[in-house]
Amino acid sequence: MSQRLARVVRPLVTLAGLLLLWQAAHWLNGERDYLLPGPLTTAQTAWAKAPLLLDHALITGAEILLGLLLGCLLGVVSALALAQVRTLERWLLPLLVISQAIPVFAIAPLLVLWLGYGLASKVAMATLIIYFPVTAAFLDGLRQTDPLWLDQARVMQARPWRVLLLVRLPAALPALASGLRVATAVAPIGAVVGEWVGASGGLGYLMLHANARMQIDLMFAALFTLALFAVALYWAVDRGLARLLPWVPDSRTRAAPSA
Amino acid sequence: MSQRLARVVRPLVTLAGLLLLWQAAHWLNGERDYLLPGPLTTAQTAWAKAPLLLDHALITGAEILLGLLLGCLLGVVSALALAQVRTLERWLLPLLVISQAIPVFAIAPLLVLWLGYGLASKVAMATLIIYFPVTAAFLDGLRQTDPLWLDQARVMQARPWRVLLLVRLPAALPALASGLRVATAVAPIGAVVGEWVGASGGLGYLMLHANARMQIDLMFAALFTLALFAVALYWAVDRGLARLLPWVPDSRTRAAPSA
Amino acid sequence: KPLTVLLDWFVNPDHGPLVVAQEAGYFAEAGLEVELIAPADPNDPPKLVAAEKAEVAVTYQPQVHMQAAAGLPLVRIATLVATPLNSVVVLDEGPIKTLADLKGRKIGYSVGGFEDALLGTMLASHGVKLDEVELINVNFALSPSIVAGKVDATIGAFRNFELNQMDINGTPGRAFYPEEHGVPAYDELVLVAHRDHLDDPRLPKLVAAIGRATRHMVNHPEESWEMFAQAYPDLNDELNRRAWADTLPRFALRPAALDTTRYETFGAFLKEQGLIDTVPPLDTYARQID
Amino acid sequence: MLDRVPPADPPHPESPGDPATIEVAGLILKAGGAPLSRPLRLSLPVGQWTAVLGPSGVGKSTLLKALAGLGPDGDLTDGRTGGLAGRVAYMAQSDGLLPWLSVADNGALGARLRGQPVDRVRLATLLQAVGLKAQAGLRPDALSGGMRQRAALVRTLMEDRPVVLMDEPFSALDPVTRLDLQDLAARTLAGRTVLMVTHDPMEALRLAHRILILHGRPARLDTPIIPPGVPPRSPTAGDLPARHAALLERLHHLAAEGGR
Amino acid sequence: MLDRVPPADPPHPESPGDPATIEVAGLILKAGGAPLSRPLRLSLPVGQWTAVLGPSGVGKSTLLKALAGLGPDGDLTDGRTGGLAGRVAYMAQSDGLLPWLSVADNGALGARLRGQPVDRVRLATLLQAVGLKAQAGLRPDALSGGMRQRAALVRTLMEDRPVVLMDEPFSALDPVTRLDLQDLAARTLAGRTVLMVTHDPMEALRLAHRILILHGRPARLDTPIIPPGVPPRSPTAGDLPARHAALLERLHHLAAEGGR
Ligand SMILES: Nc1ncnc2c1ncn2[C@@H]1O[C@H](COP(=O)(O)OP(=O)(O)OP(=O)(O)O)[C@@H](O)[C@H]1O
Ligand SMILES: Nc1ncnc2c1ncn2[C@@H]1O[C@H](COP(=O)(O)OP(=O)(O)OP(=O)(O)O)[C@@H](O)[C@H]1O
Ligand SMILES: [Mg+2]
Ligand SMILES: [Mg+2]
Repeated sequence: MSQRLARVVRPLVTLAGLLLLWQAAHWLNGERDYLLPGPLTTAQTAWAKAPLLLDHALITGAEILLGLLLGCLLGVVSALALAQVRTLERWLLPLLVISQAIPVFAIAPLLVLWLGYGLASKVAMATLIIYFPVTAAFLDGLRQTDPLWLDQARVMQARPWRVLLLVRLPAALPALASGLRVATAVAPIGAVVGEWVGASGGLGYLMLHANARMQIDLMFAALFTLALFAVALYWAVDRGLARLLPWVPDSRTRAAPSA
Repeated sequence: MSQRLARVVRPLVTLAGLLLLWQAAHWLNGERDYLLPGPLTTAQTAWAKAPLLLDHALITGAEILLGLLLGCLLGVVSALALAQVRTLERWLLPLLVISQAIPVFAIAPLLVLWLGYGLASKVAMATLIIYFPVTAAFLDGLRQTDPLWLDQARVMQARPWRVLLLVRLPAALPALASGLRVATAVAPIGAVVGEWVGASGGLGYLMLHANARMQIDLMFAALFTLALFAVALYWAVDRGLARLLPWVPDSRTRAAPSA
Repeated sequence: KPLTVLLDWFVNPDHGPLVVAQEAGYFAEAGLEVELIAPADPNDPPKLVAAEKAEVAVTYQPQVHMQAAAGLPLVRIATLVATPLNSVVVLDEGPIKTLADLKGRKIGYSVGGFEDALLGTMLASHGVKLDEVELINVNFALSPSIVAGKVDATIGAFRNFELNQMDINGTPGRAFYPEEHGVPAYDELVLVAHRDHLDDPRLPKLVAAIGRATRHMVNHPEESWEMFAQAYPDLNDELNRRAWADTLPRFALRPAALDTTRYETFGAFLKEQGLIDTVPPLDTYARQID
Repeated sequence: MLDRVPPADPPHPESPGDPATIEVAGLILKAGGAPLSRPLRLSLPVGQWTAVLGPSGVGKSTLLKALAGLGPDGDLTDGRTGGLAGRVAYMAQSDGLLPWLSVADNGALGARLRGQPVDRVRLATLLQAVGLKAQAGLRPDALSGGMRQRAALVRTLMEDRPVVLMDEPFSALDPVTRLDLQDLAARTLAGRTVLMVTHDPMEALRLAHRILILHGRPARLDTPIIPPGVPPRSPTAGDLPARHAALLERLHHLAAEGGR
Repeated sequence: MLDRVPPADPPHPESPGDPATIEVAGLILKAGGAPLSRPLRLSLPVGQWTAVLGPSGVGKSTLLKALAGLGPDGDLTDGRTGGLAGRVAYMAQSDGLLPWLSVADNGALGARLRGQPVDRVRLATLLQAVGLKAQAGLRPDALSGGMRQRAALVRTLMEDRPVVLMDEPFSALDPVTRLDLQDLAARTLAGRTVLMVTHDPMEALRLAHRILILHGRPARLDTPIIPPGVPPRSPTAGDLPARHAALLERLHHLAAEGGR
């Protein structure tokens, strides 16, 4: 099988496997559509409601991408600041940890009060969820710079910020990439949770509504759309990251000996 | 200030700073207790309801620890399996990504159906949330083993599983530690979300309940308890991890030159 | 094996008869061992009863129709609260004096499934169209959003609860009742059981015990409140006390009794509103078991 | 990094069909996709030391990796002695110590990776011999550069394989230690087939039965130099200084001729 | 890794108060908390090369790090020439190249870290001189061991500092390249104060004005050896071979006496 063909076929096979698994779960649940509709029912619903799903998917997609952008930006900046000013870390890290432990519903009223019911509050929620994995992973990476490199920079009379940008940051990029992967995977749920806070559109909103109206097939159609989006996004980010860090050894791209 | 004294004083100062921030947010919100009760009100409530909070905290604590244990175990095992069998990764990783995008309410009935109302369904939810950061970070680490080490092992006719356990695994421990830190930070919200799945106890249950009944001060007292737990847990795990990996350079423990 | 009753939501005064029947030992006297379980999502209990994971679920009459239309094998067997509790709430001192004033305003709601239908009908009775107001899903922050002035009105607030809450907060609200503005009356809280297990002999006993508890509550409001407050000490506060009193007159005195006309009318209403496609025969989803 | 070309070469003049010779023919070393060398023919007489000299970057390490089975074509065979897989010990140019293992555990790595019992006595003896007895429990980051190299040497000697490939194994050692360890290696590896990359002509002259020079671009092998006598030779005895000078001369000549 | 003891030492016999000498006194090298050496007194005549020889693990690299200001006490001062901070270039024993930068960018690192303009002409000249012109755009992982060392040398020479500390800078090079680069370093660093750790006595004799031997446990410095003539000396000319033999003899003697 040629490389190119494999690249097209593989995701399709994965998809087929996923659908089979789903169908199996459906059977195991006694084909009770109100608990877990089968893939066929869901596909029919998805097809019938495609325009509706697309509309809402666009909203959620925008939230996800904005949240990802903001969360990653904030995460990168925070990690840089925390890494550079050691005292900052001591005071701020607990705050970041706490921020992860706060359930949506507790701050939903506050979020809405401060940011209104528009895109902002959802993006804020997604950002909050995405933020931590990025910050934590990147900060870990920034801490683990090879001491020899730091020593060399010291002897070279390097400016602290330049050491950060030219040595510690690139050295931490593999760790950041790892954080970004996790962030990408949780971004969709971030946006959906944001839509709980109060929304008038989006896949999360659609799911909530469908659930309340017992339109479980529609809910799963929305969920499937979200899952597709999540996987596509993850795949794109994973690919992009691997390409951006050519000097990092990666067992996936390493040529195995043929013999 | 002696090292030991600093160690006691520092968290206290952090706490004080946090409380100040909280009070400031309270003022900024016009002291509207139904949005954000002040720390004082919350403290009074917490004091008055201390036994209640403790009861629920114990339940949630158990869920967090169990979820953390299970999630980390599963994550470590999955990452090892995915790293070892390259094909597995192609098929299973999309599933893991999808699992992260599923909101609780969509699968809550299924979870209850399969696992009942007891601890199991909550721990399952927490596990699901904790699982991914651990797997993703560890897998990233396992992929990035120094090629020289792998080459040496190959020449030594090493058994594949022993290479994994003796070379790739220890080499990936810093990455795993990073994933564990993120997992520790999200574990509390995992348990709280788990309590969404029909609970009769736990801080998440208490918060939801209090929120639904507009006992916002009680909700924030519970939230504060959860936050304390989260920070303590994170601190303990962070400390433990740093101690377990003495060969990893860490800028925090590196002696800075005095001059 | 205990009989599992899934509540619609966390324990609150709306569940009074169930709690009192449990605490006063009426269930036990009827030879029943009853377990009350509270979910976080009101949509789950019916599904779980349909999946035979529990015997009885507390749900809402409008939901019963939608469940039936979605093919869930559920049958309403008793009524707990016999009037609507849902209402449109505005600030008492706010600019909204009649529903007509809502034109062009923001209305917050918490997803329940049929708020738009309810509101559309209520507004229509005052000559306002649904697309002339802005509907915002405020989910977790129904009361805060109106108290903080983020929305001008909310729908989904319970008249026995959120009104008291706002009053205690010092920002009293005013309610417009759906059944007074064009919406057919319905039962807020009902009990459903699985269609295939209606012959379970415990079900009539359960309903009878609930009826006994309701009568006891009406006769002894103070004592029954004490019972509730003792069973759930964390609910022993001003708000729940007032909610208890306000809910008392709304409990169905004959829980088993089925008002077929009410169900048929409401089913037709939901179909007309486009919330369900079909109205199945009534006795497939609502029965009187005695 | 290497390619096999159909064996169109003439039979090797020096060991025609000698079963006691490991022969690899038509090796093309490759780096980053591009060929580094002409097709190489290499004969390693069994039980003897062969030293490889050559300018920096010419492809010596690449050659060693290829023989270790780490090239893009994997395992090499010469059709007579069978594949080299499982018969080779390899010491890379950088030490490759695992930073989380103690010096002793790094030494025992091979056995542990194969799931075999560790020969603790041999390990202790070797550690003692290279002067790392006191450091056996330290992690590599507490070692000096030369100590790390010695630890890597111990790990290689622990492997106990018929063919040993070593890439500049003594380059970070002071002359005294270096002589000691050369002797140790010569003793320990007596009877093995050894291929050693080195930059020190004197070292090559001391230890090797045959000296190969890899040079030029694309790289090719010069006619092998076979010093008289049996290694390890004394660095001061006999005509070694003269041979050293001649070898240096040859290296200079090749560098001047080949250009870098 | 080092400690300063109150300067109770007698004034140094060889350069009494000479302002053209960088002097550090009472240095106690430390490793892992334990002292590695007796209090050391070190004189580096300004503008001259000083070579440090000594057995593996004795503390040579630790000494260099201390002088570079990387010891636990940070910057060193001798009270006369002021602190060394900002006046030192340092080439560590391992190359320390940044894997994400090209060879050229690694060479330009110092200037970029200080936010200064990079002297592109000098960089190109140096890369050409060490034979890495063709590899200027490659990342370090595409280099051979010797090439990496040359890249690190370029980075160090780019620093243009009055004091240069180099830890075995030519250890991974073949003899021909080695001679070339020794000459290059000697030319480029003419007039600088250089301290170079090396394991090659011949290298020390070629390049250094003074040769120090660090030996023993705890380590101490032997009386400096001052070869006649001006470096760089030809390796074959004059009495260098004889001096080489004598120096080797001395190293053997110290090793036998001190024990490891
Ligand atoms: N990815 C790559 N792209 C281009 N050239 C490469 C790549 N990888 C290796 N090379 C080249 O291949 C050669 C590798 O040589 P090798 O490491 O075998 O040298 P060597 O003879 O061992 O040198 P040294 O004595 O310095 O260790 C070098 O010239 C190097 O530049
Ligand atoms: N953390 C530590 N614990 C114990 N000993 C240590 C530690 N770090 C370094 N050492 C010791 O300090 C010495 C370091 O020596 P250094 O690296 O200066 O040696 P060197 O003279 O440069 O040797 P080489 O020629 O091998 O490079 C070694 O003996 C080493 O074992
Ligand atoms: Mg090499
Ligand atoms: Mg050293």
